[in-house]
Amino acid sequence: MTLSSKLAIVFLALAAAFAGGASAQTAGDPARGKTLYFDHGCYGCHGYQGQTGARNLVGTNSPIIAKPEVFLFFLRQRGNFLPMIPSTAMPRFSEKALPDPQALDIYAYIKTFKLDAPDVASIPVMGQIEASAARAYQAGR
Amino acid sequence: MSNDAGARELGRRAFLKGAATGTAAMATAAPGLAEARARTDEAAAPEAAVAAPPPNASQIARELSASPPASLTPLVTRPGSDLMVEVLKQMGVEFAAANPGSSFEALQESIVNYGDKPNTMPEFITCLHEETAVDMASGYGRAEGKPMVALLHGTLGLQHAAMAIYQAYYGGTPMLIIAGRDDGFIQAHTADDMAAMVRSFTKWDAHPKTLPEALAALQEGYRQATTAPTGPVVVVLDTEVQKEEAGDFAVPAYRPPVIAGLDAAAARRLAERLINAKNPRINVGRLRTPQGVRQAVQLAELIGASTSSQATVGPMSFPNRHASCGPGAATDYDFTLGLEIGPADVALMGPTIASIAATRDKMGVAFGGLRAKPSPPTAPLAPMAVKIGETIGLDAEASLPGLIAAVQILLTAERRDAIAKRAALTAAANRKANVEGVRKALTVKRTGWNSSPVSLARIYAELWPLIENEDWCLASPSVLSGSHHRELWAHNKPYSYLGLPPAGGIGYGAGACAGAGLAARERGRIIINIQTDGDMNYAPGALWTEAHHGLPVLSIMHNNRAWHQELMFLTFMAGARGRGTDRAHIGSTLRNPFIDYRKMAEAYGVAGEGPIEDPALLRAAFKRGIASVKAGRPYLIDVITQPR
Amino acid sequence: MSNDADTRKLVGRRGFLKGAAVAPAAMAVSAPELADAQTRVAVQAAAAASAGATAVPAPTPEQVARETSATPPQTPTPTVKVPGSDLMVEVLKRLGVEFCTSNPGSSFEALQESLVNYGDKPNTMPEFITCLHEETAVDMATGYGKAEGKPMVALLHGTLGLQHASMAIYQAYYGGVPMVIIAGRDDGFIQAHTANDMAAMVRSFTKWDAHPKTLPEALDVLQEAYRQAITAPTGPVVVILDTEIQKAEGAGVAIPTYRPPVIPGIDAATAERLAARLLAAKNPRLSVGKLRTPEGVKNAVKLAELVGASTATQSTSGPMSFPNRHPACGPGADTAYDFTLGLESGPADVAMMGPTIASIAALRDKMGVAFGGLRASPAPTTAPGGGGSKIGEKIDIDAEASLPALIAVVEKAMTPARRRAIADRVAKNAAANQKATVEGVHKALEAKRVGWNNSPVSLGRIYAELAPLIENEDWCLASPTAFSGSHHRDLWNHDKPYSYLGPQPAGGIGYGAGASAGAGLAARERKRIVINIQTDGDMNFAPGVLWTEAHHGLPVLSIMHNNRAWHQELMFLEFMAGARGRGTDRAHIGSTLRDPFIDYKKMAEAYGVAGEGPITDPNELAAAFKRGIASVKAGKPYLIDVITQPR
Amino acid sequence: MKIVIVSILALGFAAGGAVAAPAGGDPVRGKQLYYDHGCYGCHGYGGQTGAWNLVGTSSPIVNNAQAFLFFLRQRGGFSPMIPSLAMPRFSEAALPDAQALDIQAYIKTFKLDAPDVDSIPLMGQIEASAAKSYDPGK
Repeated sequence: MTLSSKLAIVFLALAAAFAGGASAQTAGDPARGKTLYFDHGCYGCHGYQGQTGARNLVGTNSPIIAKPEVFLFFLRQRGNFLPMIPSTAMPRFSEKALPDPQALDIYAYIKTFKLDAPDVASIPVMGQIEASAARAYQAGR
Repeated sequence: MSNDAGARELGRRAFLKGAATGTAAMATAAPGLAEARARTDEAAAPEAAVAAPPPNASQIARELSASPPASLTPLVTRPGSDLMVEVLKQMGVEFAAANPGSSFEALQESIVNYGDKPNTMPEFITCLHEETAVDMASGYGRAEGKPMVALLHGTLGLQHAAMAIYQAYYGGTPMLIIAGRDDGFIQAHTADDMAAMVRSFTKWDAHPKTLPEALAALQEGYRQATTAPTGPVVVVLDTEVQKEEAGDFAVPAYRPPVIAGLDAAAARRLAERLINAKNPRINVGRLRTPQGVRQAVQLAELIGASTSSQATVGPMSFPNRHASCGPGAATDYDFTLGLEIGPADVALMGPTIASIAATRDKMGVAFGGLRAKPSPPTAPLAPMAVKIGETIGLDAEASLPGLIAAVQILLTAERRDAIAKRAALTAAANRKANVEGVRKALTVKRTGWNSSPVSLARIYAELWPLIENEDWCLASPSVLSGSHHRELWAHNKPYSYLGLPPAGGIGYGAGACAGAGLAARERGRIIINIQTDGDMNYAPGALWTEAHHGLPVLSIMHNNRAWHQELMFLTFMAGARGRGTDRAHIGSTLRNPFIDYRKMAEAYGVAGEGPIEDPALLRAAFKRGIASVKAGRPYLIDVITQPR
Repeated sequence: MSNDADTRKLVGRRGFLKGAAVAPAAMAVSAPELADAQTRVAVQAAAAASAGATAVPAPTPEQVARETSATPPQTPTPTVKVPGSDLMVEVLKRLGVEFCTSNPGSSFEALQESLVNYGDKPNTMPEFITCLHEETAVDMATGYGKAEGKPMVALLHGTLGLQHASMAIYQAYYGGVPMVIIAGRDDGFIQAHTANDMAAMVRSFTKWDAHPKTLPEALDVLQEAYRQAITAPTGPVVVILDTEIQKAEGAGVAIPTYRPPVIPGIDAATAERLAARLLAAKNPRLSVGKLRTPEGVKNAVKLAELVGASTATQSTSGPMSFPNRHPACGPGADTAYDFTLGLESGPADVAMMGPTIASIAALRDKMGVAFGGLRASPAPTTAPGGGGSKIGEKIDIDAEASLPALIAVVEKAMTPARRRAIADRVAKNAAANQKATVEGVHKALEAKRVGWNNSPVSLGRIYAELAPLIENEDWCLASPTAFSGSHHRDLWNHDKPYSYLGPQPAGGIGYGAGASAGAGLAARERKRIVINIQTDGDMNFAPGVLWTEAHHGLPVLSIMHNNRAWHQELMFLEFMAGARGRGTDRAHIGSTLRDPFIDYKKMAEAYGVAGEGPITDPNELAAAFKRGIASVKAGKPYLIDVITQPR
Repeated sequence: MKIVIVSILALGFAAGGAVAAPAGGDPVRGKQLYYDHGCYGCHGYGGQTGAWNLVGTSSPIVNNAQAFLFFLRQRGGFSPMIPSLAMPRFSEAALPDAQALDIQAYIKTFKLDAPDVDSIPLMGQIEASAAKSYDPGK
């Protein structure tokens, strides 16, 4: 089965999920989700509050975070590749390793994240850094 | 590799995204400088920071489809590393100690997740330094007489553990070292022939190319490690072999090695000389396994011989307070049998590391003690010339069953009661000698009894009544703390005292005690570790491993606040040159500031107390310590001691 | 040597001193009293004195006589007038070796005694630095070598010392860091600590090694070793010094005068050619990589200013490169460069690239280990650090050594017209570069504000909070930063050759703590402070370096990037477990430092280093960093434990 | 040559210490010097442990000032090739007479405080255990 045909199937499944307004899964419990978020190492790459690390989970309207069905679909993905060299890409979370109810608990916990980053202008230390960047270069110092 | 390869530095954001697509698109547009940084690095990727606006539709599609990299490998249902764990399980490997590294990520994942009871037999033991992992395998190997696994990460792992491997080789300690190799990842961590770096101080090594070869190599490695001359072996496992699909390949059955002993005729001749002797004696050196020790005891009891033992200087020797152990009623022995030791009329001496040193040392390092040129007589640790009549170059332990059988055949009724009578006399004489020996030792060891800093003899003496009825193992080298256990304690188990660091290397003690702690945890034993401060300071992370895995190790610091041997040598040197004896402490002492070992232990999560300067406080502290380790919690007591 | 050689040991407690005095005289072993000797140096030669321990009664008259006469051993070696090791220290003093890091061992007791007692100001230049692990001793020499561009000495004890430090030596080799390693050899003492050819164990990852047989030869070898270390390709060298030579009579042995090496630069013709192209170019550019010494960096700046070239630098990813906020540094007004000259770096039309370690690897690797990156078969393209950059004409010559000639030719060819054109271009470039810098910082801050108030603390916040506090200090960021996000690259001004000392040269964890302490040695003498963003995994290999910092008063501020794991492994293992569809919640086994968490403040205090934390609230960072900087400026190392986001 | 020195020394004693006895040292300063010069290293902090007893001995080296000084300055004649733990030489340069006598004064304050074996209950237990017969199980 060639690469492109695989992609086609993926798109079809994705479209169906979006269009069909798949049945709303039962809501997860954020409290349990918090421990699972730690146990399965999600914090490892996404930070404890979903703001640091590789990929933001907060302040984004990506459907993976927007819809639980897409979130579940996304977790079960990537079963079919294992690059020979070590990788820190998004791992696959199989049903066995992370059953749906638990995945939805994690999903509920992720939904509690809020982007609380103040803007640059309101952070004094950032102002100092910018000022120093703007200063003329003195060789000796 | 251009000079600035090391200078590439990867931006934060990009490191994960880059990795996912790294393999597919390696072309770096702008000269993105990736810092080759970690033991397990990332693929280079453009370093532009990603703004935080919401991803558009195409990004989602790309994310979802996550275009797989060019080298697509189908889902592995039965990975090679699972079979490797199965092979280790069948050989009874209890532990795999390691400092984690990406070159054996597949094997680590299998150890942790494979099987109905994952992460048991072998259990993954987390160490903070590879040197500690190999020293733990040494401690375990000397206590149990069989190998466990130490996992090392590529070239760096082998280098980081080099001294510990050298000491396992010099001490002939059975150990299975697995070095992971990932030839496609960080180039500094791989090499064509990694094992070459340690070939001159390991017994055997292999670099299998396929999974079947790898499974066979693990089994052959175990055999080589446990066959005389026992020692550390290295198996290099490529990540491809660990990750490949095993399909329905069956794990081969393990065939244990056959070690040659005396043939029937020789056994009979020897049995006759033993039986006919009026006052036979058996000198017992270091055998290979506890089984060997049991058979040596059986032989001595059968023949009613008096015996000498090495139990007070190392493992796997004759129980030194056994009724037959001691000078015996009369010291004019008419026939002496040596088991791996002289002096003896007939000595069974198996091959030693020295016999294979030349074949292994392709680099021509020619280590002292293993090289052709004999070591000068003045050198400590040099073999002492000892009178041996006839040496039979066969493994003593392997010869014992045959010898025992031959003796039993020759035992007639009247020989049995003559032997019984002799045995009773020997037992009484030995007990008297024991009691006198202890009495004489105590009169000497009482000097400095109440002095502060605490005298070392006081430590060993206070410990004995508290551990006498425990199943204890003194795993720490004791010569720097006066070896007072040798006269005061009864060394009746194969693991009572695990001996000195085999090549005199400081830093071995902490790891060896933790390793003996692994064996102890499974068998309800406790470990006594009289820990010198210099030794502890090389890789103190062993304390965290003890806390993390609940190892029953009681560490009592012999805290003389110096590498004291060096201080004494330097004071002498300065004296010989007539200058600055009051500056000899520079570079040889741990002063200003003094190190607080209780605080260090607590930092690693190990309960501790001290520093204790008043000897009267020792007993209560030792009681608390023993109670703690019996409950599976390691404990450290800092004692400020007399230097020697 | 029989299998139970290790059970033949030294003599019990009482005998060990008394026996030692007469040992060489009487080796006859009466009762084979076997005691276990174990230390690195093991106790004196064994003369099993009388089996029984001596009682405590007062010594008899003849004991006194024997004691006082102390019959000397058969071969009395008369004390030397001038110990050979004194001359060795004098050679090192004249080479300007500032420090000698070591974990003490008996095979160099004579050299250590001379270091400590010889000369009018003993134990200075070089000063003996006490380390708790040989690995730390060599890592410190690496940190110092990277910061100063010149070697110091690491002293190792025989076979054990070389083995204990072999990963650190390998990293110094891979990183091309100049360093002189001295290994003591005592062939008559503990046999396990000596060997015929000790250096063979590390030959495949050192640049040069020698085993002199006489004292005069040893003095020459020490000087040749220094020359080999600082000549391109720079790297670690090993000198084996026998104890007989250290203790030999040195009276009458002259100390050879040191002749520094002549490192060839470009010839006059090439200098003319390159100068012409630089001056002819309308928009010249310099691509500056890692030079050898601060002198080289000064000349690179001089050349850039002379020809009005915009420059690319690597100072944010390693030492000895172009100051990254110098007006010449940046994209420049116009990015269509018509001529790019590379100094030890591409991309460039013409690049002067000195020899690298790879050029001597095959010659040194007699064992055939063939390390990746240094072997014939090229690194696979997927391998990190594998990609090289585009170079037109490569001139195999040391760039730093070529700069003086090039500058001279350019200055000679300068005309008033050219000067004016260049001045105009310099002004435009300066403005453009300044704008680019300011924009770059703003964009970076925009990204790094995400997670600003997070607890555990975001790494961007740590680097940002440090920026204004160290801006007016003479700082050196000595620790590798890839694991903590390398936020200094966008936010900090790397204007010194030692601003950032770069990654672990061979990606070996455990290097960071030692390298920072080594940079602390250089800093202590030059009123500098060292910033060490210390990852927890790296610290846990040889944490004894904290004691060395306290003992020698090194100005190192260690800020723990405490994500409580070897985090790279945790991520890799999670992916592996995910790929195999099982136990992603067990990937933490063996890859994290949990249960129990390690308390780094308490660990620091155990070694005598003041510390605070663990800090989980980012708003406490600034005050803590101020306390830390004040402490290190007063010569007292300081550690702040911060619980951080993992990446 | 060695024998001659010994005899002179013996005469010195026999002649009833005619040689002027240098002034007594100060034990307080002596304690610090005992630590700085590493004497504790081999003789223990109280002179009771380690290699050679300094307490409860009538040896003139410990008790007689000239013998002590003479003994310290001894052994200039040899430095064996392999590391040695024998008594180091303390030259005048390294340890002037006054300081040496301070050390001697401090050594004289040492007392043999070791209780005898029978008065230490613990030692009784150890002896009892040694007398116990061998029990393979334990």
